[in-house]
Amino acid sequence: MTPTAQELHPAPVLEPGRTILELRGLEKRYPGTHALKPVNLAFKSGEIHAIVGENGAGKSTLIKLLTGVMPRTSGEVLWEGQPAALATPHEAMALGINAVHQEVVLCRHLTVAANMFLGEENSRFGILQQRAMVREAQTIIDDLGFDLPAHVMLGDLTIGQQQLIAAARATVRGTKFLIFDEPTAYLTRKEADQLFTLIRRLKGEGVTIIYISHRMEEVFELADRVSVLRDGTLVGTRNIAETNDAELVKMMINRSIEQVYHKEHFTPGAPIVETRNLSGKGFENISMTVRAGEIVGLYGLIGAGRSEFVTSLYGRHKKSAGQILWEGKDVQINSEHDAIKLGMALAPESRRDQGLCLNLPVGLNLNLPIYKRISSNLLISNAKEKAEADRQIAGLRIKTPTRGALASSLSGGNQQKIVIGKWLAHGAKLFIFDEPTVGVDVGTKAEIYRLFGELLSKGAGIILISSYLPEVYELADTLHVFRRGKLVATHGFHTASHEDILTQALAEKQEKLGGQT
Amino acid sequence: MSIEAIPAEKPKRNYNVLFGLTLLALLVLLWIVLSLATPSFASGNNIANLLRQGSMIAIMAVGQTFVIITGGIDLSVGAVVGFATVVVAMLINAGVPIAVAILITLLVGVAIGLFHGFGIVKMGLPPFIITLATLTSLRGIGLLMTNGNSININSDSFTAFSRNSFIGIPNLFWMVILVGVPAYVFLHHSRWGRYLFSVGSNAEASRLSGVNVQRTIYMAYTLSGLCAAFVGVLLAARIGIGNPTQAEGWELQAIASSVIGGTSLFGAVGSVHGPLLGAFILATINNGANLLNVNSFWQRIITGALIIIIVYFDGLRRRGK
Amino acid sequence: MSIEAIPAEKPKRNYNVLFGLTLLALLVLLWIVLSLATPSFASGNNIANLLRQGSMIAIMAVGQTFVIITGGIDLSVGAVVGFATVVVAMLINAGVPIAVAILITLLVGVAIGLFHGFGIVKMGLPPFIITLATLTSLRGIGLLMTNGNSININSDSFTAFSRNSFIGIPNLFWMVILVGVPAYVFLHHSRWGRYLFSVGSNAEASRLSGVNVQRTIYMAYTLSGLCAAFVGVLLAARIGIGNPTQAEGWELQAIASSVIGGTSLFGAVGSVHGPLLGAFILATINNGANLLNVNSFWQRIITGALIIIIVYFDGLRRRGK
Amino acid sequence: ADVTIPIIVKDTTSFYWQIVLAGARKAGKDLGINVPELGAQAETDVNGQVSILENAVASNPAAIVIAPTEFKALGKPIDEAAAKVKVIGIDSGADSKAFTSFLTTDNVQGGRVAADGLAAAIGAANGGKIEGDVALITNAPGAGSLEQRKQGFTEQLKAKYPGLKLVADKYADGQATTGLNIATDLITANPNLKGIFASNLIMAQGVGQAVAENNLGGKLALVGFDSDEKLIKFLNDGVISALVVQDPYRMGYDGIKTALAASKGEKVEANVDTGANLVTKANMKDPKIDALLNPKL
Ligand SMILES: Nc1ncnc2c1ncn2[C@@H]1O[C@H](COP(=O)(O)OP(=O)(O)OP(=O)(O)O)[C@@H](O)[C@H]1O
Ligand SMILES: Nc1ncnc2c1ncn2[C@@H]1O[C@H](COP(=O)(O)OP(=O)(O)OP(=O)(O)O)[C@@H](O)[C@H]1O
Ligand SMILES: [Mg+2]
Ligand SMILES: [Mg+2]
Repeated sequence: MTPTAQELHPAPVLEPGRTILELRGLEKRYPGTHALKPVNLAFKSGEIHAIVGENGAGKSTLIKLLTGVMPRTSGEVLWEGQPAALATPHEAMALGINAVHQEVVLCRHLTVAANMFLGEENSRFGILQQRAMVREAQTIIDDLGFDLPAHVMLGDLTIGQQQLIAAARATVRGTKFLIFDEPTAYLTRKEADQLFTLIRRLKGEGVTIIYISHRMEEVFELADRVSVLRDGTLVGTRNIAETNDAELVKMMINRSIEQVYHKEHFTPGAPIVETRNLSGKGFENISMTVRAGEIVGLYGLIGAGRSEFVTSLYGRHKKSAGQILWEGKDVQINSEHDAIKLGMALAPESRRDQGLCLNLPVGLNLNLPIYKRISSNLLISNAKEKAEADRQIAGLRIKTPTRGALASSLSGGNQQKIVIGKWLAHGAKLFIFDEPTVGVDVGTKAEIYRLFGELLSKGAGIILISSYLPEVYELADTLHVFRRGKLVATHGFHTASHEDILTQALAEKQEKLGGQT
Repeated sequence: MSIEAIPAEKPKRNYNVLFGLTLLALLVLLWIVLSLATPSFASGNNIANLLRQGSMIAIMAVGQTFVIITGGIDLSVGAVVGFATVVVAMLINAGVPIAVAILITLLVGVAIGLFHGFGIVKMGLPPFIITLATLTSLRGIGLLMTNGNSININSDSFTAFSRNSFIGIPNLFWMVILVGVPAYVFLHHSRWGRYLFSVGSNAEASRLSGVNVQRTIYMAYTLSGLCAAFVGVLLAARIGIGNPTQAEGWELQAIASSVIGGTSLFGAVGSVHGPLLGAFILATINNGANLLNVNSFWQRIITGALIIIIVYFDGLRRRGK
Repeated sequence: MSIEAIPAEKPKRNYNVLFGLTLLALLVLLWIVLSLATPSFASGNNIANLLRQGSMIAIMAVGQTFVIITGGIDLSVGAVVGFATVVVAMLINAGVPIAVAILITLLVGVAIGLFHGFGIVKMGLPPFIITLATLTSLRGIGLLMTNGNSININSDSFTAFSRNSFIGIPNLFWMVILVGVPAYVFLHHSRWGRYLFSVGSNAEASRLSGVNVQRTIYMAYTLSGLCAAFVGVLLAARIGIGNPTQAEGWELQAIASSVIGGTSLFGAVGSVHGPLLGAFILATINNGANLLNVNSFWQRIITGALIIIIVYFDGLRRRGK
Repeated sequence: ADVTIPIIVKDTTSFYWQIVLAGARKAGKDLGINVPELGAQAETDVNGQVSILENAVASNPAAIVIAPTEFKALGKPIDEAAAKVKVIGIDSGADSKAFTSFLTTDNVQGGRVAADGLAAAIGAANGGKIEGDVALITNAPGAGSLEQRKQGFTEQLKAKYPGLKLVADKYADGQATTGLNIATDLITANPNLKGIFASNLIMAQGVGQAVAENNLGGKLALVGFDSDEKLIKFLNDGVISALVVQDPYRMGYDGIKTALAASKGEKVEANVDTGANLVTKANMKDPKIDALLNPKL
């Protein structure tokens, strides 16, 4: 890895703050899963306490118990020394415990302001003070340096922007204890920095913070202490100054990973796809080439137009101008069906909305693109259906009890593997991965990256979109930087520094969203 | 995914008004066309009839809208109306003072709504099923109570109410205002209205924000039951009988009015004025067809076709906003 | 959120069978109780009646289930049945050979289904609305065609079909098998069946995975229209008349059967055998109530209550799996 | 009661059929037999009645009394039933020769009587002139007996009252409120409207209300079919000019009585017309009419 984070950011000296919240033998069982085995842990007033662990280790479960979202199976929680029942979200909030939950959970049909005040509306004589709330919300947002309007529908914002609103929301509520469950999963560096500023400010105001993340450098940048969960058990707690990356990873997955970014370089073959001055809603004049055996990375801020570009390439949205060459030949791609026939595969950015049929079995999800192939005449071949699903499950090491388990019962990382896995059997030539490692733990990330290598070695080409710079930086043979719908810079492998790329992506201040629609 | 739902915010409100206007424009257009087509349409007498005819569905549609905004549906409302006519008729004939009889009937509606809330929240039943079951059972109970007869209400002061007018406007239409204004304030300007939208949009998020989702659902169905029972009282007054088989199919008319008025069956989108306009558009179609002496069979065909056309263009306009 | 839907997977299949069994167990239990309670229930004659009585709703429920699995709803099926009786009656009376008349009627059902698909896919209308509009219009068209009268079908060979039996089993029940077996294979063992589930679960994900979502939706409504038209033919044969007002409210019975049979109104969960069992459970309740001479008002109350109880316990069992 | 004779009516939810059932119930009590009361949930539910008939046959009764909802549709099922038990028809006919006995109101004749009643009322209100527009409102399309009343009514108008013009022939949806709305609109649209025939109980309730709301009692002639407390009150108040009243109680009572006799192999009358009577304010106090209006339930 690059210089360890604690060398760049010396951890603050830990004050011996008093204990604000203490867990004693906290335990949670779901039917069939022992998600949290008795955990003892004390949080100190005013600290930033990171919690790390593999997908499915029980991090979110712990948070759900602390915020009254779910009842605990056994154990005790002491808030400022007093036992707290924490039976409802309301009770937790009354104590001053708030959370920004893992998946963005706000109301798309309400305005930003309405979401920020949801459950705590200002009203006078029973009449909502709507204007006042919008004004107040806007003040808070501006104050935090987020460049977002308070009066628009939440659903009109990108996922990342929604995530920022979720964070801003917590500050409205007289918070003493604030939990962030993977808040940066959908954020780019710029938004992440805004968020970190907010978190540090809250800490300065004496708020205790739990911070959950799969990104180690964020943990080292922010946290005072870090606790590691593995299989529902607390493996240990460390002062940030007294630990390092390798130790934490070892604690998390009980083995060491020499190399997360497994990058093999192949000699690029013939071009698979070439776009010439492609334009559409959200992007303009994009020309690029993807060759067999190479990863083309697309980096940019949220809303830079990368997703729009690839979904248009994939035929999901209309293109307004430009040309696409597939293996040198001019092609018209008017629907996703055309794209798939040519040999494209898209693992979309939102697995919940676009990637998975959550209430259907893993096997069906994996086989969805290839049912035509595994049907003989009219009927599906049961044997082939099973064999194909099992092959992907084994090959990708998807952690599922059976191929018949519902996709929704898998942890986030394993769901992501399905989104990717369903295209492997299909045998595509061009794979488009849009944010493929969102919410995925280190071990699984390494596996996914290894898989990229395998695809390349078989002569496929990959377009990799990531808002996480280290990922594209370490994996892409060619790195294109997007800014506001335009391709502004192109680099080879490691031919530019992080700082240069960031500067190119940022360059000018993004326009305010308000006028976009 | 539309935004008309929340009128509170500036840019939305403009749009909301526009949307309301467009349905209103349609209604006005219908009225103008009918006034030209038939001399009797624009007569004061007919306008009064029209207002009376649309009133009951309009009130039901408002209650229904609350439920639909939460993402649910209430199929029982027609049966509740029929049942309420029986209850109020029996009470009045038994000598209970009219005000008390009405109050008890409204409470019956509330109780039915609470039962729906219970089935959905506590028993985990789909709204479609629990309200369908109530629809079936309630007609049975009403028939059992009346033994299949109509109950003739023997209080003239009760039945006179629905025929009379106040400053030239039929009492029944006053009742729409009586329900509509508080409903508007409730839905668009109170926190409970806000919670109806938030529950319909994302129940889990609402719960995590401390919104009492269960209570919100109870509230929606209770209001729908209450509106239906109120309509039952009005209906009993209007035709002077209690009969449990009345108002058959009105639930579908109420739902159609609500959807024509811009409510989304996926929840989280709706208003109070939309369903009112929707109900009066449907009433106008029927009234106009009667005045023009359109064959009853053609009336059905036209109604179906108009529903498609109105909802289609409404959808178009919204998407193309 | 249940998994019984897809029988392909092992642990599911066990569960699936178990679930099927449990409803079957309920049905058998009902039969045993009724056999003990009334001597006539277990008579061959009565069993034949029961099979006949449940058949039509069963077939409609299967078609409806396809639609519900995609997350939609088809309110038009009752009207399609009534309309189909008119079409087939007119054709037969016009001297069209029976087989051709039936074929044309089925094509009419297909056309109605395609129209629904068009409305949903191309015009962006909610399924509830477009099928509600068809329901209204179709009855009007049928009434216009018949001028409100019944059409006597003057072919005895056509009408004889529905009362005859083959190896002791009523022809109508054979029709259930004729529809049910291919429907089972289609839904559970063909890729189109898988697509119905995937579209119901997440249309966008299906689309991005190369599933033709529009075609899948067209298919679901077409099959529902086809099943309904087929039931119309059977009904015409059974009652010997064509009459557009027949089968009123059958759409709700079909939906109820489907839901009792474990179909989720949120889509992506359902089977073929479930709705069949659901339909015969409802038919048994009615048949038993008649034999036991239960007052017809009580029958309604009991039906409503049983729907709640069955769906509640079914839900419980599934959640507690 | 070992002997069972079920009675199957068209629609258990209407008052008219409840009177039929009351008559049957009384007969059952008087004769000491068991009388299950069966029927569909709507007059138009033909299939439902076929199923009920099948079920009734399956329970091995001594005989069956049925009011067929549909002439043709019930023909075959009745033939089949008659192969096992004696079948007595009441109220309406069916396409079957298998009835042992038949007690009916002739609905076509009922329609004619209504036309006569309407003409008389119009004459009375307009100084003897039987002229002007009239309207017909039918409860719902597709019900056989209502179509027969319509047939008789229109035939009679054409044949005997050339001055009366049928300007509107409307179908409602089975709801009194719809009848009320249609009638209100017809009154608005046709200033020359002199009379309305509401061809069943529910429509008469709704249309009567429209006449009352518009204070047209005595000016606009209204004839209804069948009776209940509400309609009798309307008749008394002059809102309704006349009612065509059948004898449902007798149909039920005599139906069961005849069925029992037939089941014992006694000879019974093949056809009995129970009659349709025109009731006006003038004759409503007649003991015979009064018995029809106030059946002993
Ligand atoms: N509602 C639930 N019902 C049953 N099992 C559950 C439920 N929620 C979580 N689990 C299981 O509990 C375990 C812990 O899940 P949790 O969501 O706490 O993991 P996590 O550490 O947050 O993982 P990730 O990093 O993927 O978010 C997992 O095995 C998961 O499958
Ligand atoms: N839900 C939305 N409603 C309206 N505009 C949107 C929405 N999502 C994205 N946009 C706009 O579309 C354009 C391109 O967004 P796109 O999602 O393609 O960007 P991206 O580079 O993939 O960023 P992200 O990291 O958020 O996926 C931007 O102008 C953005 O503001
Ligand atoms: Mg988690
Ligand atoms: Mg994107």
